[in-house]
Amino acid sequence: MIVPFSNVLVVAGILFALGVFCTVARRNLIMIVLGIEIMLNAASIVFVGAALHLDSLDGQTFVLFILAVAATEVSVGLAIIVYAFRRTGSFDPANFNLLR
Amino acid sequence: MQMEPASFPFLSAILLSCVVGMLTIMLIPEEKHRLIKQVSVVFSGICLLLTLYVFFAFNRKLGGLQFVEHVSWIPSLGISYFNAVDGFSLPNILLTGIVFFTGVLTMWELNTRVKEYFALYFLMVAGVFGLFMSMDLFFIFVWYDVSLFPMYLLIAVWGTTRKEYGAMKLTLYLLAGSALILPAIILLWAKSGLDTFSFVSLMHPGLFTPEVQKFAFLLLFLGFGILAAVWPLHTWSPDGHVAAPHGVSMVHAGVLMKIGAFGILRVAIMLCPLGWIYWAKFMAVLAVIGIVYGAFVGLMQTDLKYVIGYSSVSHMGVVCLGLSTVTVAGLNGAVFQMFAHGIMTALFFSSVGYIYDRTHTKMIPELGGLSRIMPVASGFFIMAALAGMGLPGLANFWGELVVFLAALKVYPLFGVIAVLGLVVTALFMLRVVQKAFYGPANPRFAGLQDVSLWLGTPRIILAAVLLIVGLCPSLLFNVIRTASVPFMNGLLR
Amino acid sequence: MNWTIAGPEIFYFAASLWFLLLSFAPPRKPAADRAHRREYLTAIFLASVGILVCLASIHAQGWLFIRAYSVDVFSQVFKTLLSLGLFLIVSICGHMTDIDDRRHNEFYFLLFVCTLALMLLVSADSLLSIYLSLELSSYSLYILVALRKKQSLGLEAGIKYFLIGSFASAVMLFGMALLYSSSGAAYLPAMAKVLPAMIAHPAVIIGLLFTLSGFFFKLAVFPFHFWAPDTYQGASNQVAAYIATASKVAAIAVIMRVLAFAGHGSAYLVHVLVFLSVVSMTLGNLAAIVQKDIKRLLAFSTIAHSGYVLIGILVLDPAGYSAAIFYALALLAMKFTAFMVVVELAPDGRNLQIEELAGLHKRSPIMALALLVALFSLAGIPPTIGFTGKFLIFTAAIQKGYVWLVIIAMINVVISLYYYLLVIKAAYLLEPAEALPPLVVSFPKKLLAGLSIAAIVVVGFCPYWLIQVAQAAAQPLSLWR
Amino acid sequence: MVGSPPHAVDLAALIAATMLPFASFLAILVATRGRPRLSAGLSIGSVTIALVCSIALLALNFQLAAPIQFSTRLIASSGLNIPFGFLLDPLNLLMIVVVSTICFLVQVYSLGYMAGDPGFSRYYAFMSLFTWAMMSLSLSASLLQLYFFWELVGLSSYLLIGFWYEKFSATQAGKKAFVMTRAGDVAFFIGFLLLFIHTGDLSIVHLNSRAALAGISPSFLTLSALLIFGGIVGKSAQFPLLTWLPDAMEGPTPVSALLHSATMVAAGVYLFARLFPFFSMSPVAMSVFLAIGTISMLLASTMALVSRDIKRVWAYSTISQLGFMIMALGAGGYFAGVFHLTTHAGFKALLFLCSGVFIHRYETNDIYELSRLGARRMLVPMVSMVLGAAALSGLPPLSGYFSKEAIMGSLSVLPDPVWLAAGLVGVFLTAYYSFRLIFILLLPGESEAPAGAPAAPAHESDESGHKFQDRVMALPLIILSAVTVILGFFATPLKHFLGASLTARGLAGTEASSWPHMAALALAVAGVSLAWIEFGRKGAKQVGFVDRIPSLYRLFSERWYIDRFYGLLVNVVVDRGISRLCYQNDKKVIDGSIDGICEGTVESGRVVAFLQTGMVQYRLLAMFAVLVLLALYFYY
Repeated sequence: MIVPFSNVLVVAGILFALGVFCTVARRNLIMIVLGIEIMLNAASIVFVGAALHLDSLDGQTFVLFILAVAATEVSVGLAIIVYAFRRTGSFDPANFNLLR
Repeated sequence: MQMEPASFPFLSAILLSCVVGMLTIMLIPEEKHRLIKQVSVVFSGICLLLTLYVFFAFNRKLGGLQFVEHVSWIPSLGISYFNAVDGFSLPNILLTGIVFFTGVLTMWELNTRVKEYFALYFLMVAGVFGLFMSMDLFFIFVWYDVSLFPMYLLIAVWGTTRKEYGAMKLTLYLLAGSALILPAIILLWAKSGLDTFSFVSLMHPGLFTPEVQKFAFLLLFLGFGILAAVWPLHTWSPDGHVAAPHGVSMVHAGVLMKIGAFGILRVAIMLCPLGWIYWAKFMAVLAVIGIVYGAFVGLMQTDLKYVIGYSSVSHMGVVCLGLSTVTVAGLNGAVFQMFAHGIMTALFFSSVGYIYDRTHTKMIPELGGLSRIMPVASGFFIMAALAGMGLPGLANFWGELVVFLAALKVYPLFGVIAVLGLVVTALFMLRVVQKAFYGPANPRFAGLQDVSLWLGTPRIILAAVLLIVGLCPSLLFNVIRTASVPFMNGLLR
Repeated sequence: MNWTIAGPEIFYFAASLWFLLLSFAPPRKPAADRAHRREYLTAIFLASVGILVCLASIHAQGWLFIRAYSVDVFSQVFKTLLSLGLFLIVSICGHMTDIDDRRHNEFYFLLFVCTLALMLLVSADSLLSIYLSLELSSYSLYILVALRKKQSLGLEAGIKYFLIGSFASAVMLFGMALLYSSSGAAYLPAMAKVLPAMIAHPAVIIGLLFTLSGFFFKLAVFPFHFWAPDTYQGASNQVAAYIATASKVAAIAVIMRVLAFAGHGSAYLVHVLVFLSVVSMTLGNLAAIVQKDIKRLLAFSTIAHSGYVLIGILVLDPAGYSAAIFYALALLAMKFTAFMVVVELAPDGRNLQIEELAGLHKRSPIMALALLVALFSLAGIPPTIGFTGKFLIFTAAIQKGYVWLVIIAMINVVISLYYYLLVIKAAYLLEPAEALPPLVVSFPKKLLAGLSIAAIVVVGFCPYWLIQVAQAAAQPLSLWR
Repeated sequence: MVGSPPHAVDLAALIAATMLPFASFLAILVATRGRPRLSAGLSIGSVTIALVCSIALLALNFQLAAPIQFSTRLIASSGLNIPFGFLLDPLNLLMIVVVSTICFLVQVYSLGYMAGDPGFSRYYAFMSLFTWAMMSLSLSASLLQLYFFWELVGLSSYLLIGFWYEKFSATQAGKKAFVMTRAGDVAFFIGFLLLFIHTGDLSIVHLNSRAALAGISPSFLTLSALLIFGGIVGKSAQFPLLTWLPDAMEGPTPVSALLHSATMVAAGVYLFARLFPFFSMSPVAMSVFLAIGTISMLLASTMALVSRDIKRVWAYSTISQLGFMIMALGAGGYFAGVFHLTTHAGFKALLFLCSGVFIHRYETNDIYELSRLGARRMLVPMVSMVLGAAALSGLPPLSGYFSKEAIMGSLSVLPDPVWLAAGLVGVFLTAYYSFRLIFILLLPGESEAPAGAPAAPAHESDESGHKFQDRVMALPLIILSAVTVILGFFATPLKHFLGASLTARGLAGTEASSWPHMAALALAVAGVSLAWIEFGRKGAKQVGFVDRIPSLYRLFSERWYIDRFYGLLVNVVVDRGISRLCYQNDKKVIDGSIDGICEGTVESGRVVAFLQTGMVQYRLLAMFAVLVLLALYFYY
């Protein structure tokens, strides 16, 4: 491997933290879904790095599947969010707070 | 502890008659009140006959466990449906049979939601019977809770003063008790290494280390103590008594508090003798406080049922004192007092029930002057009050005599305080009788007629039992002795 | 690789395809409810056939997809449980006014897909197959929740459920990545051999913790339980019933499988599990005390029950696993009965308040009795299946020495009895403001209620047969060590 | 020491004597509640049989060598063998004869007295209950059996005192009587339980034998003796617990005559005599008994000086005479005590029955009122009243003189002269207050109604019924007066009959010097003359020497403020103090704390539920934060 595996972990960790921060900080539903996408990519990086580090192909197959699932997740998520937008006219998660 | 298998499964027959009684009642349509009552009288009568047969067919000389029924239930955990009767449980089963039959008769004039009442009533008594018979720790706990949960509905739906609060408080208290008992039972099961819940195999000495015995005994004593109205944990029982309808408070005060004392005796004392010896003084202190405290607070009450509630707390203190003396006489006296107090409280509540149905008030100041109007009904109450004071010729005297005898020998100071409690009990019982029954005939109740023979039968039965047991106590002592003597000898070795 | 061992999965795949085709068909003009009946009957038929298929393949044994998907007694028992759960839920979807009539086919399609996904999850043996089946089931549930006719509630619940769900799955994925990278094996059996040695290594433990968080989300354990109250309240009654029963059972299965392989040897992990179970028990019970909406109350009680199940699992030995399996079945039966009564009382699918239960014992005694038995079983009062479940879990826990944990659990039982009694009080004691008409309950519903009461009480009283099934199911988990 | 083989006849008589009254009690209570005449017949029938049996038993076993004992084993559980049966012994025989005669006479008398009372059959039920309890008490073989009937006697006294339960004062007096005797019984209970623990056997014959008590330490012996004496103090209304007896006069007069003068209160003295050898083993206890006897004797006689109620005068005199008996027994005079008990039973019952006739006729208890209404004209009751009073004050020919002389003899034997002096003062006071009453009744007061017309209008109409009632009530009076006259001469044969079975300390010692008897007689005569001077003389102002000193008068009429003290004790200490404290503790402390815990959980539930709501992103943040914390926890 061109760089020790621990570095890959560090980068992925930072990226993961960024994803979490984006999910939590932004007041826009779509940005939350985006944040989750970032977290998924961070996991993919670790998988690819591990595959290389252990030189076994499992990691690679895992990433391919993650990409597919991420796509479905976004589609389902956006479907609900667009539906909510058409219904309430806003993306702000604050006003989706009726249930007591 | 030799066992003698039963020719015909009488014990399961008793349980079955309760359960079948409940099912048949549930099948009868709601509006046929009279039919429901007749069916429940028939079934409770069968139960009573069976218990009487078991009581008299019990072989006094052989002792040990009799009428044994053993069916393995969950082998992987070692749980078995194991019913048997010995000297300790026999008087209680007879007590339950009598109180059950008279309880059904007392509620003869009920007319709201009769079907549900008697169905739940049968279920509760089935639970009580089950607990007294079972020799398997798991089933003791299962029957304990089966008898507990109909209690909430019985009090909450048909209760009298402050019924929601009383019902909720009672159920949560008793369940908190079971929350202490279950871990202890499972701890004993786990620590025994025998992988069985059956009582006989768990009982041989030296099975548990002293620490386990002490810890388990404390848990069990507090758990069952809540039910036996031991001093600091007793506040549910007066509220529960007042809130419950009369039939229920008969079973509840008459029998359910005995489950607590019986549980302490059967599970705590017999399984963890070292714990018992270690905690005996603590038990004695609580018991004596209970006796004196119950009597003093009884003085202050203005509601008939509260007075009886606090007198039960004081009498259960006597039972607890008997148990805490770690002697044969103490055990004999405690079990005898359990029986005697059960019958007495049932008579109390049954007569209060009759008076409340007529006068619609339980407050003593409003009651005055009943003796002139209803001499027979008030006669029963006065007899119960006399029994409550421990008058010779009635059953309580012997129980208290033997317990105080044992207590004076082991804890002289506590014994003396407990005996002085008798004076205060006499004072508050007589004060109730004087205020409620004597005095000029009360104009408000002028029109009421005295108790008819049919309505009086439950009270007549209870009064007769009090008198018979009072005049020849050896009837019960011989039975109790068959269990207490071998147990204590086994303990001393 | 003979395909016969995947019988149930294939059947449910075909059934969901069938409903997909039905949903393509143009909506016919004649009275909508006649169409309702046809779809409902097909769903009932397919679900019952599904149970038979699962029962038939109970003894299937073997691996698919080169060891990524194991079929053994454990998975088959859970598949049968899931098919039973589906059948029960479909049976109460008789006259579902809460879902738009055009959506009924999609509703049944998504239900069958979610059950298929949960079945895959139960016998998934590699990280990848676990992840895929988990995501598939979650996505179908997100849509089911959002399908509710009353847009505002369903929508908000859907969004919350989706966001928390995807966040949890992202965290799980990251954990899986860590696990994979440090252990080098993607299959659980291979991992089981490697992990005990390096369990003390931080990356492994944190990886394992993050992986478990995905399953804790599914089971609604403490940190990941936030979705449960809103989703139960927001979703339609039938969907909430499905989430409460089927997805809980599958979650228990997958946590057990992962922990059986990877969980041994680390005291830290057990401490974390103990902490999570205690907090979720207490939190669930405390929050449930003040609830006014029945479904929200049932949601918090589910959180509490996940705490009890966790005790069974954290014992990490066959006794604990069999207790947890038995408790899963108990949960299925109790929750279903409770939700059945809720569905029956709110034909128009509205959220039922506790006060609206008033006078139930007069309106329909059978439903009142069902509610009574279900709630007492949830509280853990002896003659019921709930008590036997709790009892088995407590015996397993005390055998391992967790006495104080059991005492805390018992105190929680007492707190839980308080709010269950409040509901029973409402049903049996309170009189409705104005005299409500007696509830007309169709015969099949009465039969179903009677059967569920009988199941809870009879199994509670003589559970020996079921305990044997649970012990058999727990066998494969301990073979690997 | 157990007696010769039990004679079938004796056993049959004993069972008949005791069980028949109990059977009639049950029969009346259950069956013949409605028919008064039948229940009266049943009860009197059973009493007559009991009387006949006891006289037969006395005749049969007159020269009894050793006590005969029939006993069955009651509670045979280990360590608790309580014999339950009968003991035949000179003292017992004497006691059952006294009890059955007085019971018989009073029941006959109440036929007249209670005629027309709504609770007539209930009265006779309780009367036969009392007879059963008293007879069995006198015959009981063991202390436990004695305690068993001791409490039953207390119960029957409660029921009979509160017989007219409409009257609040009657029920109050009944309750007071029961609770006070109960306090005494509790001491007795502890006493004989301690005895049982140390000696293992409660049978009286065993306790009295010196050999059995050798093993016990003297201090323990004294303690148990004092405790048992507590029972006697309670039952025989001695010093600390004496105020219930005057209140017990609320009950019907025949009840007072039977229970609260002759038999029930004598049970305490009987117990003392019964365990005399046991008590005499601890000299310290005997001196304490002597002291208490003296105090209660003096106290009661002072109270009698000022009382205006005829029945209360005799009640106080009963307490003082009981005090005399206990002083005699305390001083070792076994025969004196027992003999005085018998004679006192006779003439005190006579006095009560006479006052009963007056009360029945004139419906008032006040002696001045009675004398104004001309009670003196009723010949038979007046003569027997004078006879009784004479016997009470110990004038020579009557039985009282002989028993008083025996007591003075036993007191003179004591080294310390103060007891004798107290005795003499007592004799003087007794003579004074009894004749004060007689002279008040005899002397025609100024505003007396015209002699001719019989004052009481009430009994005008039913002349025939009146006739029967008078004859029925007069009969017992005549018999009792005869007894009081003759009984004195039986002193010596009774002494041999009782003395033979006892080896008490120096009993048959030398005949004491004769001066105490002379002094006693002189004082008695002085007392009578003082009473004559103050009350009997034509122009007497009917004001006693005590009435002239108002502070002393108030002290005596307030029963030395003992009642005030007990009232204070019950109301303030028990009612307002302890039980209120316990009740508040029950409500505030225990209930409060537990309800507080419940509110706490519900409150925390509300807080936790509030935490659940809130924006999605806060939740995500919370989830992630908890995860990070758990991960960090790994490093500790």
